[in-house]
Amino acid sequence: MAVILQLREAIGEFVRDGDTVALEGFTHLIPFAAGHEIIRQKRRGLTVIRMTPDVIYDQLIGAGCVSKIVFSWGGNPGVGSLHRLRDAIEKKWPNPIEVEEHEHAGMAAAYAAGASHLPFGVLRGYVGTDLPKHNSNVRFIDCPFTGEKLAAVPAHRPDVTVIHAQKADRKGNVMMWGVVGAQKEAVMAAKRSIVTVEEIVDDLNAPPNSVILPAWVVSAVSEVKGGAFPSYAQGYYARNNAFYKQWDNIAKERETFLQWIEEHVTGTKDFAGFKKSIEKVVAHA
Amino acid sequence: MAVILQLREAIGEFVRDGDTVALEGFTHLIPFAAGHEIIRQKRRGLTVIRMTPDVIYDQLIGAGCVSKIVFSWGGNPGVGSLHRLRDAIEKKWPNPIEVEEHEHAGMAAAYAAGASHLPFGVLRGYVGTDLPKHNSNVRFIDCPFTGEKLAAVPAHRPDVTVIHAQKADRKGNVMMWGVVGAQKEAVMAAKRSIVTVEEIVDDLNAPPNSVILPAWVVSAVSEVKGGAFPSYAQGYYARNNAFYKQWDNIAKERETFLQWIEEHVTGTKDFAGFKKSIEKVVAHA
Amino acid sequence: MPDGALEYTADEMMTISAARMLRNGASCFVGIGLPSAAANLARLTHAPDAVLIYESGCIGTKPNVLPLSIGDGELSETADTVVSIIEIFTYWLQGGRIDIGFLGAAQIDRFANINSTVIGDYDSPKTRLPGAGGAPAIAANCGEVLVTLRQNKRAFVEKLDFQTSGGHMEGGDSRERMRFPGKGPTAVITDLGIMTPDPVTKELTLTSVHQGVTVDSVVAATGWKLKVADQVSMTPRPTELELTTLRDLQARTAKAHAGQN
Amino acid sequence: MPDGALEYTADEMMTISAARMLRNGASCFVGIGLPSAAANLARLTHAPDAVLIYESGCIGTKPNVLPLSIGDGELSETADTVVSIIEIFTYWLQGGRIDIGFLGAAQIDRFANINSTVIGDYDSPKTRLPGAGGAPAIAANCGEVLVTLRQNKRAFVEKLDFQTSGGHMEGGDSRERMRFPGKGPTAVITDLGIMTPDPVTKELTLTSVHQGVTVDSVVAATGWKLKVADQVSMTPRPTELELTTLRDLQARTAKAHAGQN
Repeated sequence: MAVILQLREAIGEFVRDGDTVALEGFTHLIPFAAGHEIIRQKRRGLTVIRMTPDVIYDQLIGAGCVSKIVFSWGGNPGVGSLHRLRDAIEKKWPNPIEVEEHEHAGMAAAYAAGASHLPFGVLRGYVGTDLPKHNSNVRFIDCPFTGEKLAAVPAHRPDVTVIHAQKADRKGNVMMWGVVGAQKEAVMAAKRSIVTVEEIVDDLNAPPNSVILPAWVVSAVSEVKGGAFPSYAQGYYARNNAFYKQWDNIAKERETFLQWIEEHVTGTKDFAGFKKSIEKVVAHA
Repeated sequence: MAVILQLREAIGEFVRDGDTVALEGFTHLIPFAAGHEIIRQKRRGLTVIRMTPDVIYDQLIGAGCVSKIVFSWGGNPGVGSLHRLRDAIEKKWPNPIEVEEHEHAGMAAAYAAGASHLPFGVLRGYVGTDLPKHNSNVRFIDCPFTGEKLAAVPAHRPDVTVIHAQKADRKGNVMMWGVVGAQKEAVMAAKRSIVTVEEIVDDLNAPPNSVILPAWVVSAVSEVKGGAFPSYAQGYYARNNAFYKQWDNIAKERETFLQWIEEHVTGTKDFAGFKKSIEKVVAHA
Repeated sequence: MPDGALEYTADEMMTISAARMLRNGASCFVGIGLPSAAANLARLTHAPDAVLIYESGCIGTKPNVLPLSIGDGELSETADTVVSIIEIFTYWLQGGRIDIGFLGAAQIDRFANINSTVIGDYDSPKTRLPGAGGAPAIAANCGEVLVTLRQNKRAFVEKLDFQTSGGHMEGGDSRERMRFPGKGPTAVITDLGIMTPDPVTKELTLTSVHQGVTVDSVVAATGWKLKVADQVSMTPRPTELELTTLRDLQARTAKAHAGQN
Repeated sequence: MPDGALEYTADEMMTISAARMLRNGASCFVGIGLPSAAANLARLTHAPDAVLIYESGCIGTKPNVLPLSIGDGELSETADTVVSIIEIFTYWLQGGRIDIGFLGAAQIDRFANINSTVIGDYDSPKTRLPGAGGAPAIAANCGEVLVTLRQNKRAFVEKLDFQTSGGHMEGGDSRERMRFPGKGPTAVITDLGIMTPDPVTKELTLTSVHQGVTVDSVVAATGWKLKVADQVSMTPRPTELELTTLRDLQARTAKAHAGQN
C-alpha cells in the first residue's frame, strides 16, 4: 500500500546497495529527481535496467553507483553519446561495469514477462543480429505446435522500479498519460516501487481506461514538482533541449562532470535546490 | 484500410462459409446486430471463437451456422445455461458441433499471441484442471532458464473478427471505452475485421491513450445504432436484463427458438427491423 | 430463537459468514453470484478498503447494486480503472497481485477441488455447465481462495465428475508439490456451516455450524464422511448492521434490475 | 546547372530522394534523424495519408516540427493514439502491421546489413554507439526496409564491426532461408545516389546518382567494389515544392527547439 513520503525518505527506505533498479521512462517522464537522490545517498553496486539509458544513467554511472547495466539503446537523444557510459565501458572509470545488451523488443518482452510472473518472455527477435553472441541471456526455444524457433529472454524482476508520473491522489493512486513507455510493466514486475509525481490532487478525474497504478501496487509516492526535468511531463512542461545539448560538454571530461555533480547534485539538498542551482546555467530550467 | 459499409454488405463481403470467426465482447458491446446478419445470410460451417459465448452464440448455433466452438465460459450471464449450445453438444441438434474448451487465461494468451504474430502463448495455467485431458491444443513447455513447466496454447488467428464499439470517425478510426475485453487483440489477431459502431462522428475527441483501432487495421465499419442490444454500450444504453431472462424460455424448446428466429431475425431485413419487431415483446428494447 | 433476535434465512447467514472472511484492505478477485454478494457486503460493512476485482477488467470497483453479469456497466463506471481481459489475467491475476479469490462451484470434493464444467460424462454430459471461465487461474494464483455454495449431497460429492479448478488436489502436500503460486482454499462457507482444510491432511473439516444447525445435519448433507473438528463452534448470528446492509443491497439490486426490465 | 534551376545541398537531395520512396497510405515505422526528416517530408508532400509510427508508441503522428527525441511531446500530442512500448513492439511491429521500416545506420555492408552498436571490437570498442534500440525488430518485421545515411568509406564497409540488424545477410536466398517475416531492405538512399539490391544476388547495386555526382565518385566513396547497374539513371532534381517544404520544416524545427533553449 503506497505511503506518501518525501523523496529522500522514499529512496532511503526502498533503494538499497546492490539492488537491481529500473528507473524507466521513454524520453518522457524520466525520473531525474529520484536519480539525483540515489546519487546523493551514495548507493553503490546497483544493477540498473532501462530500455533507453540517457543522461540520468550517465550521471548515476559517472557518480559510481552502478556495477552493471542492462539496456537496449544508450545515448543522449538528439545529441549523441553518453560520455560517462562510454568511459565506464571503454576505460572502466570510475569503476568497471558489466554490460547486458538487448534489442528493444527483448527488453519489452522481459518487462511484460516480469509483470506477468512468467520466468521468460518469447519473441520473434534476435535474428540477423550479433547480440546473442555477447548475451547469454538470449536463448532460443521451439514452438510446441509449429516447431518454429523463437527467442526467449529471462523476465525482468527489479528489486525496485522508480518512475515519474503526472498525478497521484491522496491515497497514492497514480495516473499518467502521453508516452507511457514500459513504466506500468516495470512497476508491476518489481518487488518495490517509487513513483514521483508532478502533483498530488484530491481527485484524478481519470477518463475511462486511463493508465492507472492503484496505490496497492506502489510502495511510495513522492510529490516532486518538475521532477522529470530536463525531460518533459506532458501537460506540465516541455523538454529542455538546451540542457541535453549542454550535457554533452559537461560529461565529456571527468573533471567537468565531477565538478557539475558536486555543484548541482551532491552540493544541493534536494531537487528544488538542484533546480535553483541549475537556473544560473540553463535557460528555462 | 477501413471502408464504411452497410452491415449487410460488410458481412456479405468479409464473412465466408467455413471461416473461423470471433465475435468478441465481454458482456459489454456484444455484436448482436452482426451476429443476426450472419444468420440472415445463412453462413454455414463456421468455427466460432469467444471467451464468453452467450445469447448471440446460442442463436448462431441453433440457426445451424456453427460446426465448431472454441471457448472458456458458455452461459447466459445472470440467468443460466445456453439451451441451444447444450442441445448441440448433448443431442447434436441442429448439427453436431466440435468443442474446444479452455480457461479464460488460456484464451486471453491465445488472442495476445495472435495479435503479436507469435505461434503460441505461454501461461501459468491449466494446472489442477482436467481441461488438458480433453483439449490437445493445450501443451506444456520448459522455461529455457529455470526449467519450470508452463502451459502453451496455439495463437488464435481468426479469418475474421467482428466487434461492436461506441464510435468511429468518417475515416474509419474506431474508439471504445469501458469494459473492452479482448476486442483489440481479437481484431489485431484476425486477417479481416468488421466493427459495428453506435455512431460515426466527425471527430473522436479521444483522450490521450484511448483504446483506438486505426482505420488501417480494420476492414469495414458499419453504423448500427443499438447494435449491441440486448447487451449494453457504455455511454449509450444499459443492458436489457429482461431480454436475457426471456431468452431462457425462448431457447428452451427447439420450436419456440425456431419460431423466434423466423419472426425476429430471418423474418426481418435488418437490425432496425429486428428492434421494431422485438419491441412488441420486450420492454425498453 | 431468543426473544428479540433477528430472523434471517440460511442463505443470508451463508452470505454474511462468507463476507466476514474478507479482511479489510485485501485485494479480492470476485466471482459472480454468491461470492459477489458476499464481497460487496464485506466492503459495505467491516472491509471498506477491500479492493474488489472482477475478471472483466474492473479494478477497485464499488458497485452500488450487485451486477447480474461479470461485466455490468455498474462495475466499470465505479472502478478505479478498467483494463483489458489480457491485462487482468497477466499482470494482475497471474502477476500474483491478488490476495483472495472468491469462488462458487457446482460440485466440490473433500479437498476443495471444484467442478463448474459438467455433470456426468464430459463427452455425453447429463448437464453441461458454463465451464471454467477464470476459475482455474483464480484457484491457482490468488494468495488464498474462499469457496461459497449451498451444501447438499449433489454438490458435496465423493468424486467430482470433472475437476475444473484445483483445491488441495489429493490432499497432504500434493498441491504444494505442484508448485501452484497460491496456497489454495482456506475456507468453504455454506448455508449450514464453515469447513476449513486440516493443516496436515488438507481434508475439509467442519469447524463451525450456523445457529440452529446440527453437526449431524451437515454430515447428512455431505456426500462423503465429513470430518468434524473436536470443537465445533457456533457461527455468530448476523448483526443488525450485516443483515440490514445485505437486505438494502439486495433491495437496491432488485429495484435497479427491475428498472431495466 | 541550367538557368533558373534551384540550388540545394547534397543532404537536401538525400532527404528528398528518401522521402520519394515512401508511398502514400503506407504505414511506416520511423527512426529518429534522417529517416524522420524524410518520412515527414513525404507526409507533407506526396504522401499525406502515410501513417507514421515511432517506437515510443506514437501511431499516426503528424508532427509540425521534427522531433529531437523518439518520444517528443510533439509526437504524442499529434498522434491518432499512443500505446505502451510493449504494445508497439508486439501487436504492431512484430504483429506484421507495418509496411515500411525507415532506418539510419553507422555502418552498412554490400548486403545492406547494418551496424549501429560499436566501432572496433565489442569488448574493447574504439567507439561505443547507442546500440540496437528497435532496429533489429524493424529490419526483421516490416514489409520492407529503407535505409538512409551519408555515403563514405567509413560507413560503407567491406565488413561490419558488429551486425546490429539483418539486411540480406550473406546475399542470395540467405535471408529467405532464415524466414524473417519481412523482405528486407529495398533501397539505400545516400547523399550521392540510390542503391537497390540485385534481384538474385541481393548485392547493393548503384541504380541512380544525384545530379552532378559521377558514378566513379560513388564507387570511390564505397568500402567495397560497388556493383553498378548497366543503366544508371539520374535522380530527378528536387522540385520547388519538395525543397521549400523541407526548408520550411527545418526552419520551424530550429525555431521550435530554440524556443525551448
